[in-house]
Amino acid sequence: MQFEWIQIPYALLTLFIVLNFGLIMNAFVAKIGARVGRRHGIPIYQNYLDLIKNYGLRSSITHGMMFYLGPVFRLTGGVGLIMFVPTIYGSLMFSNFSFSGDLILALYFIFFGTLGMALGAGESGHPHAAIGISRGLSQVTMAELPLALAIFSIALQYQTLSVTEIVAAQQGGIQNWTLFTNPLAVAAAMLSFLGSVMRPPFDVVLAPQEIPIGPPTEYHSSYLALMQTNRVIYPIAKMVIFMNLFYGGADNWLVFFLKIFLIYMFAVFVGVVFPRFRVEQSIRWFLIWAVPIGVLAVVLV
Amino acid sequence: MIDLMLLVTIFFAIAMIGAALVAIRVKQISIAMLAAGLVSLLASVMFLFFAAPDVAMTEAAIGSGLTTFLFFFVLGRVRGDQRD
Amino acid sequence: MIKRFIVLLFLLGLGLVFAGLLSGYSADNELNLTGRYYAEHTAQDIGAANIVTAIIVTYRGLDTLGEVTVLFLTATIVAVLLGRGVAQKGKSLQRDLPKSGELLTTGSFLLVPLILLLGAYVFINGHLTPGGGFQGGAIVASAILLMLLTDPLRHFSHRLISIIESISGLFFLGIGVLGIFLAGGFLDNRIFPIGEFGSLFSAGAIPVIYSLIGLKVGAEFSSMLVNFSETEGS
Amino acid sequence: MVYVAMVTGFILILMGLYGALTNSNILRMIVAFSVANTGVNIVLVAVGYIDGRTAPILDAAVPVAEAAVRIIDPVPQALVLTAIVIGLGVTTLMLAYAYKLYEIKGTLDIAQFSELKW
Amino acid sequence: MVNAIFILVIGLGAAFLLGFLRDKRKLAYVVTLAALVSMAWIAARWLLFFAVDGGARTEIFTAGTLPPFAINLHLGIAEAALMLLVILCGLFSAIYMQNTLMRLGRRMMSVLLVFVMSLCGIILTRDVFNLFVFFELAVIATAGLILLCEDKRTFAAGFKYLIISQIVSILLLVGIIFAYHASGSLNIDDMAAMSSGTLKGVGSLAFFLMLMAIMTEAKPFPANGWALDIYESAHPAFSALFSAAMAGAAAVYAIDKLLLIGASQWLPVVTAIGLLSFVAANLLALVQTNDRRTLGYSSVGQVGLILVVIGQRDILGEHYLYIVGGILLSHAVAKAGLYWLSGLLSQRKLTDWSALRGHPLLIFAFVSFVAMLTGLPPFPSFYAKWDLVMLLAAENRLWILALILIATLLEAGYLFRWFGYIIKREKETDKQILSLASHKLAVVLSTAVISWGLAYLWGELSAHGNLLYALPLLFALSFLLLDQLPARIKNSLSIAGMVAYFMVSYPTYDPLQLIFGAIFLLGSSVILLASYHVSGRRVGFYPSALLMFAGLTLLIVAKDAFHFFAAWEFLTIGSYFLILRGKHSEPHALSYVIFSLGGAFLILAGFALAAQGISPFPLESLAQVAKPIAPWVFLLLAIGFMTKTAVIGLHIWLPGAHAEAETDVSPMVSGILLKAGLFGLMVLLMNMGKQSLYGVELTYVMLWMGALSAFLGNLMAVFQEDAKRLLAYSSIGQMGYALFGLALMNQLGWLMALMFVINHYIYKSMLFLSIGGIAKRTGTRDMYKMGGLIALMPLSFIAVLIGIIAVSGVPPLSGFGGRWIFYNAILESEYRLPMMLIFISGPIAFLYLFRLIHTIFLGQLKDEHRQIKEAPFWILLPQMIYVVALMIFAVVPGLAMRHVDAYLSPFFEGQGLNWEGFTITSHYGYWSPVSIMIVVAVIFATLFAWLLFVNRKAQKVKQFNIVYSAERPFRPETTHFAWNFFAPYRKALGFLMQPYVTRFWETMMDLLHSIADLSRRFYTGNGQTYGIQLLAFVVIVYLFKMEF
Repeated sequence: MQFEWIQIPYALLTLFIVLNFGLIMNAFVAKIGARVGRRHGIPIYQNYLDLIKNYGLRSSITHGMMFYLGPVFRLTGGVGLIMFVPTIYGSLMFSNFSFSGDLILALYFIFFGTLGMALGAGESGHPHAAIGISRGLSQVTMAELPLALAIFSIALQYQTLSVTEIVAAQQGGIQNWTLFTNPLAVAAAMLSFLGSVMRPPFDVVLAPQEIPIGPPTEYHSSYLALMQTNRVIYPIAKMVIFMNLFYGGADNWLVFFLKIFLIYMFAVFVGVVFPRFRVEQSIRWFLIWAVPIGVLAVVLV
Repeated sequence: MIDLMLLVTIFFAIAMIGAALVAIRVKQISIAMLAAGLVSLLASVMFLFFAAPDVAMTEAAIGSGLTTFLFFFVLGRVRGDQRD
Repeated sequence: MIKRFIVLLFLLGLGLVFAGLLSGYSADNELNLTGRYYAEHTAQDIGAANIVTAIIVTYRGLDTLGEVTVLFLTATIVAVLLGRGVAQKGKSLQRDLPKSGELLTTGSFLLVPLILLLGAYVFINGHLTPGGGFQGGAIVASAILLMLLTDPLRHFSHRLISIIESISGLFFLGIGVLGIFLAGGFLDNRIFPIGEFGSLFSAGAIPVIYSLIGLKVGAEFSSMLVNFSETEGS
Repeated sequence: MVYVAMVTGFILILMGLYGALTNSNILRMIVAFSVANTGVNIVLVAVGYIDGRTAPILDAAVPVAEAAVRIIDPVPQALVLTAIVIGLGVTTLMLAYAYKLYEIKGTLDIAQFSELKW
Repeated sequence: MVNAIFILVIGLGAAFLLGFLRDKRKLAYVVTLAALVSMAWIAARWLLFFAVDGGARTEIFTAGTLPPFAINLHLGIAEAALMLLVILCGLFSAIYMQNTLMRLGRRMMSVLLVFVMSLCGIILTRDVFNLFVFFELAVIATAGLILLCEDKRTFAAGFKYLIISQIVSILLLVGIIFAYHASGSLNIDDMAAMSSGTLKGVGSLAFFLMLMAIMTEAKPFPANGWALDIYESAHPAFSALFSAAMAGAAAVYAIDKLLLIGASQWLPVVTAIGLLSFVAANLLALVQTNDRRTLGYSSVGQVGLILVVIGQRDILGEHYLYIVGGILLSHAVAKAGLYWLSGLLSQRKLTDWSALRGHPLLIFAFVSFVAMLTGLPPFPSFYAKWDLVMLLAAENRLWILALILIATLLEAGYLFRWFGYIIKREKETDKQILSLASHKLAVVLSTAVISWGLAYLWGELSAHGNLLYALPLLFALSFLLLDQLPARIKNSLSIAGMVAYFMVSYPTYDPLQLIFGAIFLLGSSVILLASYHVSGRRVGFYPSALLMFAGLTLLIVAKDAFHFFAAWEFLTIGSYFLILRGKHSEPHALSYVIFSLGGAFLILAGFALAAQGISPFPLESLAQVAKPIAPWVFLLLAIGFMTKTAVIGLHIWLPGAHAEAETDVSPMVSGILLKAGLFGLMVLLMNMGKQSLYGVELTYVMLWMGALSAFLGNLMAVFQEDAKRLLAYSSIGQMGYALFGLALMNQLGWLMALMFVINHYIYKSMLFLSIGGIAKRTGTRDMYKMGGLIALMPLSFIAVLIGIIAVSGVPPLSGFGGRWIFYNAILESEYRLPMMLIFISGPIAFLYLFRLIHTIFLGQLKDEHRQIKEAPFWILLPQMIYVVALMIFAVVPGLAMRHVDAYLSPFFEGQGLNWEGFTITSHYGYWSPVSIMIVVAVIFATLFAWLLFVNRKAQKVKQFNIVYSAERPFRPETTHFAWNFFAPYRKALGFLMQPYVTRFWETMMDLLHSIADLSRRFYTGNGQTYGIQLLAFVVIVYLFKMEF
């Protein structure tokens, strides 16, 4: 695969689709959650409103240029991640810039955004933000481990690191999905996924931010808009990887939407069922349950 | 003749050992010194039996004579201490 | 008690070594190589009647030089050791000693020259008869001893003693060195003619060396005695 | 006869050493060592002795020609002579030290002179 | 040529002559010196005659009669050299003791002369009884010379010595007479000639007694309490003589002579006694606090070592003289030098030696002596020990080898600890401890000069070539002379020198050497740029740093094991001095040098085992090492190298050493020095490949070690509050990765390791520099005391930011390349389980890195830091260079790596990467650093620009202008969440942090010290006890020997 200029508009198109899908899906999930809780919930377009509003707002104060790094890093992480993985299998148009690197690039680029978030929070100068970061990073280290193991297991299984080739190997029927050919890896990866989307029971990380202080207060207006955009794009980018690796990928946008939604719902359901963990509990939980599965996946493949 | 020499030697040997026993066991230091000198003197006589007149002379003059005197010189200077 | 026991134990071990030496010992009936050589060659090579003297002064002269040096060293060190104490305390503290008896005083007056003469005889005749420099030296020293016993406060000239010591030592060395140039090697006695076997002036340099040794040893013994006696009163 | 002397010598050595290592009085240690030295001398002389022979002095009784079969080994005697003199040197030195030690501490107990240790 | 007997004659004659000079002390002193000088001249002439003109050994007959009927002396090269040593030692001591001798007068001078003379006699004579006489002379003279000291305790020591010598002379006389009886001769050569038949039974016992008696004069453990008391209390100049000349030369040579008689049968006994002394003395020395007693123990140990060499004579062959001479002279010169040095000080505690500080020449002398004692290059003992160890290993005498190395390590331990005291302990200013009389100084310094002269000489004689000819080493040493120049001039000279050397030599390097060479020479030049910030003279810095770099430079070009090891020692010592310069680095530098030397000794043992006597042993020959020993060689070398890379378990030296070092030293030791271990491992693995021991594949074990290091190193870094410690622990983790890559034993693993070599150099140097700069400005290294420095130190922030992105392996920077190759590498290998640890350590690294940047730069600025300026220019400059370098290396890693890849491919079967174009492809995946960089940069720049644009009018507010719990926080300290940052993590995984390893090593140390402390009570100080010990020694040796 080589770079061609046309890929730039294509990539932007992918980005646009993903952004819209993400906004709607988030709202939809929120709505479902509200309904389950016998509340009315937000309108489907609420996220659009928020986003547009925030992009429109102008802040009159700034903590200096370094202050920008947080949101910039964050969104670069999210957008970059989606740029580096092919979204639609077999479509040159929606392969984005995946020629830049393979699975390992995606795996490591995840941290770029994390770093950005952490930097931004730190720069806010707010202790709660820092506490949140310390918890979040602590948790993410252990949560990412099963994923890494699962990816290694899959790479071993398919003898390649190229996402496209992994998807290609899963074509020709649902029985060829990694979900069935290597269920342990998938199990490990999905447990890891729970941890990384920061939904219950692993959302203690965000808890300090539930109080309306810290980054959300300091990062308002356009900064917040960038971060909101990222919170839409980033999970999807991650789920794209999951979909490609474990669930046969998607050869058109419809399948794409469906698969992403189902993966997301998995996390949501688990969140509803389990109580919230403290950080050290969740670390142990990953260590005791998810990691061994990942190890098994690596050893048995 | 030879038997006689042997007997005399044995006698001297016993005498020396006895004197040595006195030298190392007796409470009074001055007696111990005298006994050691005696050992030496007996030895010098014994050297004569062993056809060693040079050694005998030396042992007598130096071993039993001078040494004993030196002992007493020093003993005289440290009389204060009679502890064993 | 434990100490004694331990000492006994280890001495028992040492006794074992000695027992081993004894049990494996077989007395010679013949002279061994070295002994035979001395017996056969001393007379014509060295010219000394007393083989022990020949060995001491010539064959093993280096030992004897060392031996003399041992005494020299001892005398020197004793002087340092005891001299320091005296120097520190000063001599004023000397206690009054009872005067020795008349008999001893007079006797010693008579005896000292005789004893000195005897000593000289012994070391000059060392190559012929039993005795020699060491024995003679000891006899000379006994004369000094006698004088000391007579009058403990008598002051001996350290300087004289040390000059005698040094001169005799240097001559001893000098004669030894002459051996390198005039004869077969260091301390070779054949720098002088060997002379007639059995006479006083025979055996090359042996009588000279032994006399020097006698002087030196006498001086050294005397020095030790004097030093010990001068500690009196401290 | 040689054996008797040798045994005596060894016993004297052992006794001397025993005395030197068990008596805590310094002077007595020196005395004991002098006993041991005498023992050594006896052993040395005994080694050189050959039964029935005479002193290694050539005179009328022992003509030069017969020396090799008439005299005993002169070497050990020469050695003993040296050893005696050296022994005296060491003993004298020990005595001088003993005196000095007494002067320092007013005691002759060897156990008292152990500031230097470990 | 003057007859050598004149040495004795002059000594004695002068002693007698002094009798005339009763009141002329000055004249007496002149006579003494003149006598010693002429004696030395004679000995020197003979030595030249033998050494240069190749003269044959000569016999000197006395009494005009041939031996055995008269005493004869023997003069060969060994005798001449030893006599020269003894006499010079005496001469120097006489000069040194000028005042004392003048005060005590001619008597002491004559005793000194006789002492020297008698030692020469011991060396020359070939007659056992004559030997006895000279020994007695030496003993008595010793008893006299002890009195040189004012210390009243010496009297007791002298008396104890006399007790011992009484027992010794009894044993010796009995031995001599029975030996005479058995052999009919007193001549050593005669006895040796007839030994085979006559030395049965009585003869053997007699020999045993003689040997034990003479051996006692060499002060073997445990019959040596008296000697230590003398060493402690006597005049230092006499102790020098007693140790160097009497025990170290004369007694030892007497034993050597005596062994001609006993021959091979007794060599094991001597070896065993020597070993016991060497090990025990050095162990006991660990707990000494008195300097002279410490030296005494060291002396006992060194003489023990010489005895071991003598005992191993049967296998040393033609090397015997060279080896024993090297060790003996080293001991003599160094020990005498140290004793003389000790005389300059009036206090006796080891810590009081801090008074030497501020006297670079004295410190240089001390270092030379210590290096000589511990057998470091380029001193003779190094050459000698190398040859010795090689021969021991060739003959499979491994226990001896091991014990020698262990004891040497112990010795290095207390000597270097002592050196640490000198450099680091507080001086007591109110006391005048040091007195510098010029004649004493002259003696000490000329001894130091002699030590270097001997180093040169032994190098010349060595079969391996003279180490002193190595250009980098000379360059480093030349800075000793330039040390008076201002630091900046020296800095420029160093940089110019290193760059020039690289320019000249790089065409001859292969790609692997080139990478390491570039880091070692150019890389260090970049770090040295930071050294421009130090003004003043910076005494000692440049020789040490350049010594380290010289070692590194020599390491990569070393062709054979000898040069490799020598270079290894150079870099170890250089870096030790560097590390020791840190403010609080005394204990850390010590543990560094002990671990390093321990590792070095393992390497030495490994090479020795591998070489099996082949000399020189080319490194390539490691490949030909045969099966049964190959894995052991591998094990030894690997552990040795892994000590340097601070693999977990052997890592405890690293954090302190790296953290406490100076600002510009930390990057050197971390960024550069650690690579030496990796280079060693590469050489090892390249030549030996996979080895298995008892069915365990050793590379697999290494893989686990690497993974564990990566994991635990990173984990420990997470919990550090001290920024430099954090970086130090991070180095442990990073080296774990590299080790892991190497242990994978495939091309990609190696490539990754090399990538780590470059990356780690760049970012760790950069981070250490920025943290150093910050610590300099804030005055603390505790991160929680900082915070919010981003605005004040933006350039440092950028460096750290780039650094942590690179370290964590996040794209687009070069750290990612390492990770990418790593994944490809493990896909190719068969090992799966250890990966897990590597996987987890990546994110953990992220934790500490974030903490690094957060707690320092982000959060709230503390009030006391408000006036802080950016770090000094010279510290920033290299950081900015690194930033640029990182970027370049991130975009086009192929610049360096493709050559390495090509170089490595012959060693593995074509598993390399494809470097066509800008995209790098492997069997499994692809990686296009350029596109990644462009994509990320474009997105980043767009967003950043947009934010800048929309906020163009925004008003800048202070960072503290925030709302917190609906209030304005009132103090930055309470608002900066930084201390114990990852508390939840500690709760979850803190159990892994139990310092088991540290505790293990501490326990080992405590154990050693307790053993030493307990067993030294054995020396009760009672003269009788010493006598009993001597007796016990004799009896026990007897029982052992006679049993078998």
